[in-house]
Amino acid sequence: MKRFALSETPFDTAALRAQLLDDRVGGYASFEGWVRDHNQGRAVRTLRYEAYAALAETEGERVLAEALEKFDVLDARCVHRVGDLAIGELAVWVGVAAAHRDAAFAACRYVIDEIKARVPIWKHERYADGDAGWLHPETNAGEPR
Amino acid sequence: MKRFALSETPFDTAALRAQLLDDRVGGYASFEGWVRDHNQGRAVRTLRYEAYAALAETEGERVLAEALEKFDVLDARCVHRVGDLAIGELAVWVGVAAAHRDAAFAACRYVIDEIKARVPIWKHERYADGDAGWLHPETNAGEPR
Amino acid sequence: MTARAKVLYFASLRDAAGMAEETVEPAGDLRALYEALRARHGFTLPPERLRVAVDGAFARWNDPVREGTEIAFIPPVSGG
Amino acid sequence: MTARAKVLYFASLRDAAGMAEETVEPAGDLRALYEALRARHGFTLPPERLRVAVDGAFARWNDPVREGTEIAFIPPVSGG
Repeated sequence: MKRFALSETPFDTAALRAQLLDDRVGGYASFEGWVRDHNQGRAVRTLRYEAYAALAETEGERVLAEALEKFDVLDARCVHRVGDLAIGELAVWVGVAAAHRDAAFAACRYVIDEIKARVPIWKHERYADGDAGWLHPETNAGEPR
Repeated sequence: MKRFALSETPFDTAALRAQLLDDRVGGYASFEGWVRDHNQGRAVRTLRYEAYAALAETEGERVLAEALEKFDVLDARCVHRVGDLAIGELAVWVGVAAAHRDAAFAACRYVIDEIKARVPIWKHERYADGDAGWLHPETNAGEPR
Repeated sequence: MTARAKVLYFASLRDAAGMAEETVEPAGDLRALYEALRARHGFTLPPERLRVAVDGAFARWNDPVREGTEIAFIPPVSGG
Repeated sequence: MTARAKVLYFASLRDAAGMAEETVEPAGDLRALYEALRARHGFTLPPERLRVAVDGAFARWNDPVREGTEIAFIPPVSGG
């Protein structure tokens, strides 16, 4: 089953969430990353995500499979936007359904952390001052989480 | 501003979420508690939440104010259902908006934990075997989270 | 009647008392009031497992019962 | 042409190379290939900061460059 997807267009989180809910679900944790108007002190005007799609999809599926194995959860999904995004647009969504909230929170956190660390997706920011560039963080620890 | 509410009817999480999003938001964490078809090994048929409304609203607001003070978040909200709920219905929703995900997750977890521990709301379960009763947990540690 | 105090019951206390509220004579502190009502209605929960509120705010068990107030005994909560 | 290997460039590597892909002669291992391309295109990222993938799966730097494969150099990722 496909649990991870890239999306070239805005997507509906309500529909994704609905797929995760069944009668055994007691706790549903979700995380959404939105395009902020600033990053590390600079005013951001536009943003673009690019992916190596074939590998991103494989690695994204692997992250979700790991979350299902490591935590006592019923299901988990993630969708990541690619292409041009405006300020305030949804960049990434993670949803996790579990019987209890401990596992739902832990798995949700695991998925977003691993997606950010491992999946070949890159962010290109264009700043209000005219400068622009790809973000290639030194380490994940150096970046605010 | 009112950040906590009791609701006697089903409510729309999309509208609540929309209130939390602005251009400074980078991370949005949310938690939803749903009515499961079982609890501590027993099959649950119906469920009812009752609140001491005046105190629940005061204490709920206090929990959200504490979350805003303790964590670097932009805003947080919580709505809790009261009355009769069917299996699969939404019982509680927490949403937190922040610049970064660490604070969003931590505040979301704080809010649901404190709401469950402190706010005068009680759950009445009716089981498939005909038995029924109010839940008055010994300690919060004894209950699966 | 306003010289008396009102007691609210919730959840299992309401079921055991068979009523959602009653009026009482103000005398002694909140702990003594609860123990008297516990004996009358057969509440199983000891005061250590409850919190007590007066007029919509949490109170202390050794606060006196005051005329015209609304007292609530809060059994262990189970929201969420 | 199928006897050669294809290299894919992403993000800053694509900007520096001025192209999204090119074909190369298979010779040596993936590290040697990257160093040769780095010298040609002026890539600033050292191989220690990259991962390498072959045919859509992560690979090892000392794997040989094989004919007909698709090689991707993965700069530090920044999704989410």
